[in-house]
Amino acid sequence: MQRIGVFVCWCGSNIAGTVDVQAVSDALKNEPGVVFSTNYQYMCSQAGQDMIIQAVKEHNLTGIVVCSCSPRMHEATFRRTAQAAGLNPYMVEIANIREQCSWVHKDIPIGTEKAIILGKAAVAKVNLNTPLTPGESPVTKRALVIGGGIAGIQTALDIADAGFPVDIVEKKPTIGGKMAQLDKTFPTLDCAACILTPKMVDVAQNGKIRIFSYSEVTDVKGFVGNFDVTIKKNARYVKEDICTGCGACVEKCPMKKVPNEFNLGMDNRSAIYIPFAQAVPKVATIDPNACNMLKNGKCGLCARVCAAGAIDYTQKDEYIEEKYGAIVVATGFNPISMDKFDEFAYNQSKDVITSLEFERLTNAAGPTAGKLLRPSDGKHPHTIVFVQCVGSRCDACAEKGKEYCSKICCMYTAKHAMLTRDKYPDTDVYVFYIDVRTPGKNFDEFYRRAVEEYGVHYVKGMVGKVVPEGDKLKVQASDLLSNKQLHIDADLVVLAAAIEPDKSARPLATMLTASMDTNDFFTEAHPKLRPVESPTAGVFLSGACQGPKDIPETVSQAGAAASKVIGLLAKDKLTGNPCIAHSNELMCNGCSSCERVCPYGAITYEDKEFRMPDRTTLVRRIAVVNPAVCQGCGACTVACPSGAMDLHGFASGQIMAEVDAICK
Amino acid sequence: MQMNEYKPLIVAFCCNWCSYAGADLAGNNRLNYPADVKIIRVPCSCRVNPMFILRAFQRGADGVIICGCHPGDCHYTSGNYYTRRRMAMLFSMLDYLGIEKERTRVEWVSAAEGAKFAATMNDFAEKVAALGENKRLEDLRCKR
Amino acid sequence: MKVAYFPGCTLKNKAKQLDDYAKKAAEALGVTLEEIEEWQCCGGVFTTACDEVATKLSSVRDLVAAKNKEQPLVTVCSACHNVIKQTNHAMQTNKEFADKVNRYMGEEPYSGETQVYHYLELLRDVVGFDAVKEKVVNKLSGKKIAAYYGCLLLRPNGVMKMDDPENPTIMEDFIRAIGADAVVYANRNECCGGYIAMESPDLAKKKSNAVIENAKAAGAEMIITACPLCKYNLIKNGADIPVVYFTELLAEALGVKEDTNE
Amino acid sequence: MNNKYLQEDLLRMSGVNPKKCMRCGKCSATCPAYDEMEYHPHQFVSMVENGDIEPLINSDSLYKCLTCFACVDRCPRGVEPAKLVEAVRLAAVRRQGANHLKADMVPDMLDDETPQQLIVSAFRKYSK
Repeated sequence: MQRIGVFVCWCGSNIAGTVDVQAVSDALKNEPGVVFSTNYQYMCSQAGQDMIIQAVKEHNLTGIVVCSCSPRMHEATFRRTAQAAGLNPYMVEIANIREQCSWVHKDIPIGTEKAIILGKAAVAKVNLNTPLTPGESPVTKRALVIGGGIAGIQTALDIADAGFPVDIVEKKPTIGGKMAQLDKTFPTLDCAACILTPKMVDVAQNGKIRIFSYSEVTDVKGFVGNFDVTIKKNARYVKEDICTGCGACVEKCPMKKVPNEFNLGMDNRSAIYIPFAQAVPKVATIDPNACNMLKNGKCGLCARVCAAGAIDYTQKDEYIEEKYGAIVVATGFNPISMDKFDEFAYNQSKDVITSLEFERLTNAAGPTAGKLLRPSDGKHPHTIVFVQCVGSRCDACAEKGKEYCSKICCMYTAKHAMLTRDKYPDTDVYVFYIDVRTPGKNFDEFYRRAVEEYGVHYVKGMVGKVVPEGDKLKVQASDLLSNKQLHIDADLVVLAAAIEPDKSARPLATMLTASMDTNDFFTEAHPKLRPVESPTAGVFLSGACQGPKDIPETVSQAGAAASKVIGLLAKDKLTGNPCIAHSNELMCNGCSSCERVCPYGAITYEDKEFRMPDRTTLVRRIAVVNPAVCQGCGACTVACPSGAMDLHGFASGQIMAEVDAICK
Repeated sequence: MQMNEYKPLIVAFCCNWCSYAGADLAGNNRLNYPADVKIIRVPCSCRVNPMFILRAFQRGADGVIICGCHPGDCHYTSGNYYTRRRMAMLFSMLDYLGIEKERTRVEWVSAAEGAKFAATMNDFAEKVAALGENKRLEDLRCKR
Repeated sequence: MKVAYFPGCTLKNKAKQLDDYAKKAAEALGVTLEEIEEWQCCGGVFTTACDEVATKLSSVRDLVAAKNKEQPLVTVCSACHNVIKQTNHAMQTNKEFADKVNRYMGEEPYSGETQVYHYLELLRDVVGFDAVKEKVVNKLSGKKIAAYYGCLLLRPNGVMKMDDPENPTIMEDFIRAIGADAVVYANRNECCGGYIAMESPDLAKKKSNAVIENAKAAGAEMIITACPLCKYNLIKNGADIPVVYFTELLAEALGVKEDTNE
Repeated sequence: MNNKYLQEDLLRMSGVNPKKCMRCGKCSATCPAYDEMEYHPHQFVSMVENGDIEPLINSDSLYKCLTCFACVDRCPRGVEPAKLVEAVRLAAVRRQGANHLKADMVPDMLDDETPQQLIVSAFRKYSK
């Protein structure tokens, strides 16, 4: 029989205002097992906690019920108190008489009656509590970063800086991500390459960092501190360790008409290629869909010109298995397809482009060597129309686009407009906006400069239709403030396409059992207090995979994710959650029902010898729960037909006792 | 007029990660719902054994509601899908036990949906109150 | 194969060619268009207000007639097609409206069971453009033809679901199937002015001109349409290239155009 | 002021929820009849939302909408302004003696090629 102490908290007037606390402590005094009952103004205060410790000692208590605020608030506090009093911390139960009673009811008799019932349920549960000890598991001191854009790079550098080894997995042939494609960055207009490429070099030269480029994660098993990850290194048909990146093969490759992804298809590359001059690792890659040698065995020129002998047409995909203690997701974003917005004629004219394509057109390393020229005829455009919010902020019932604001478009459009006016003052630049959103340091000042100093025409309204005719783009738009419909003959139309998470994110989330929102952005453990952690322990979020972000935000989040990873890897052992499933081997009949429903694969089977009453032995198949893997959801307890499976902390008997107490 | 005096007894199973937090949020925002609703915390809605629900009815509960995370948002990835299937199964058989289906419900309430929690409880309490007292597993076929 | 056919008022009058060629060409492709008996005018335009019941009854009667024949209903005129498809959609999705309508209908209630095809959809989804291509005897090679969709064929997309409303291809595919070159231009889904021609001929002129100029700038030598009103507006407002019904070209390509006169 | 009832009536008839509008003006940007209108599609949405309906009912703009549904298809918020314009037009022509197009006006508007469809549609749009 337990000896239970009941402690009713007033929470100032938060509880005492609607609940007669004296009546509650008096009523609970008579419950089975209760040997002591009291109330106090602030149970969570030092004095309140001392009162509990005192009572435990005086009355030899074995269990504690605290009637107070939500267990989400102070369960951990009172468990520490119990521990300080020499009790097992899991002998504490909380009756939530604030959030779920005093705050939602106004009438004192009603509130008091409900508080008593909730208290009785907690007492009934504690009567069946057993001391629990959390398990411990070791931590593999190595981190995995998935995605090699600026988010992944920063996270990896910060983790490596703290002395832990890090691997970066990047599906493209080079790290760098979207930032490598940008020209200048707002609001300071530093050149993206000038601030990114030194970081890429740092990554390459850091002894703690390994880069798996042209690779992807294909399987994740395990749990926090102990992930087993399979990485597929796609065959690039070039020996990475031998290739010097001299580029002779690229020059000689006869197949030169492959659309260049890095320039978004606005120019061509060869079948063997290095994405850009500052690529890391700077090694060539053969595109198997374009290479004649790989397709039909006719060519082999690159192998002949390679002085280092790095070309290997027989290379196969390679699978690498590695253990990690923490995983950081940094899979980034992409602009959405413009197919459903062809009123802007993106598919009908080469001179209607997306903002990312505009970045390449103004980039010195881009297809036009930095000169702003129209893709159709290579002429300098004199009138440019920028359209904001293409595919962002759409209602779900419009059945196209995204519901969220893509966040970065207002600022990069201001940047594009400003840079255009700066370089080509003879150009007329129109920006059609719904709202200009500039909540960042020096952001609004930047936008105002575009308007006031650079003379960009900002028009409140939207473009309705773009009609390519001759060499012009006839833009029909509204100017809401002057209540006019505008007709502009433009030379170039730039669409600020909404951004969406990379397509690889969804299957990755499934592998990691990390949750996602309806837009396929990863969800954070808490939107305000745990913004860089996924609800899945050991999985962290960095950059735009969690939501649209600009570079400064991405870098700060990347650093935050790194610090969380370092905090985890610095530990030698992790304490688990003791509220996990366990199987009664005498009742288990080895039917596998529990194994099938377990989302974590925590249940395995083993053959165990049982001694029978007649002294024979019987080998039976029974379920065994891996305490380090089980997360304690309880799915198996319901699936178990024989009732062998139960959950510590939320045992069937305990929940039934609560039901009985409530329904009395 | 006795009907007015009658207060239903409602047991709500709430998952720790979404619905229990949603109930806390309803409290934080001081959103009223009937005191007849008593919440039992479970780690996941899939921890709710159909047996618990039958036990509640047997002991005189007038309504039982199970609240979990929205489909796809389960903290344990797939627990609420099990709940959905198990409860659909259980609810379809309740009539045979003499318990009206309307006395049970599964509802998805996220940690951010305090208002939804309160509204759900108000609505459910109203519906259960309209059904009157639970006949405690009385066989409906014997009624006439 | 036999299908129910709804010609519409104008096809029995000012647009007889559209009707005749449609039937002949379909016959050549192995589809018989069976005119539903005592069909009633569709009403010309669909009134989007949900409390407009009487104006939609005639369309429902036509749909019910096709249902009774157990055939899909085919229309040629864009306007009729738009009205009938939207009415059918309302019968499927708006229960309150359907109940009201069914009170006028008597007999068994109708809830949008009839499949409605535009003639072009019939060519694409039932006959198949490849089959059309095989049956072509007079290839219209080298002819640069611009398809004019107007608004009614494509919009509202949620109901019409015929093609991509902003960059449609069904008529271009049709043009290619009969051996000609399709001219793509952005204004092909912009309005010609429609019924505004009655009251504000100037506005209709402006809108029609924008279509014609855009098509010509893209190199069109001819414009095809499925709508008598579009054709009227384009011709009246100074189209200096031929504007013809698509069925006429189809009949010509299939070699069944002769002996179709008045 | 019985605008409240009129407003409710319009919203019910059209099925439009003007509160969804985010004031981007794409409806007016895409409207082919914009220049002929006194009140433009986006104004229909905001004025009906504000209960400022009488000016719309008395405006000639009602008879300029081509019902081409461009605003319906292109609205990023799914507001469907054309349906609202139609509802206001119906509210106007349903008033007694308010038919915008009368039969005796028609003969002057015709020529030899006028398709029936034109007359039928115009009557549907302008008269009750």
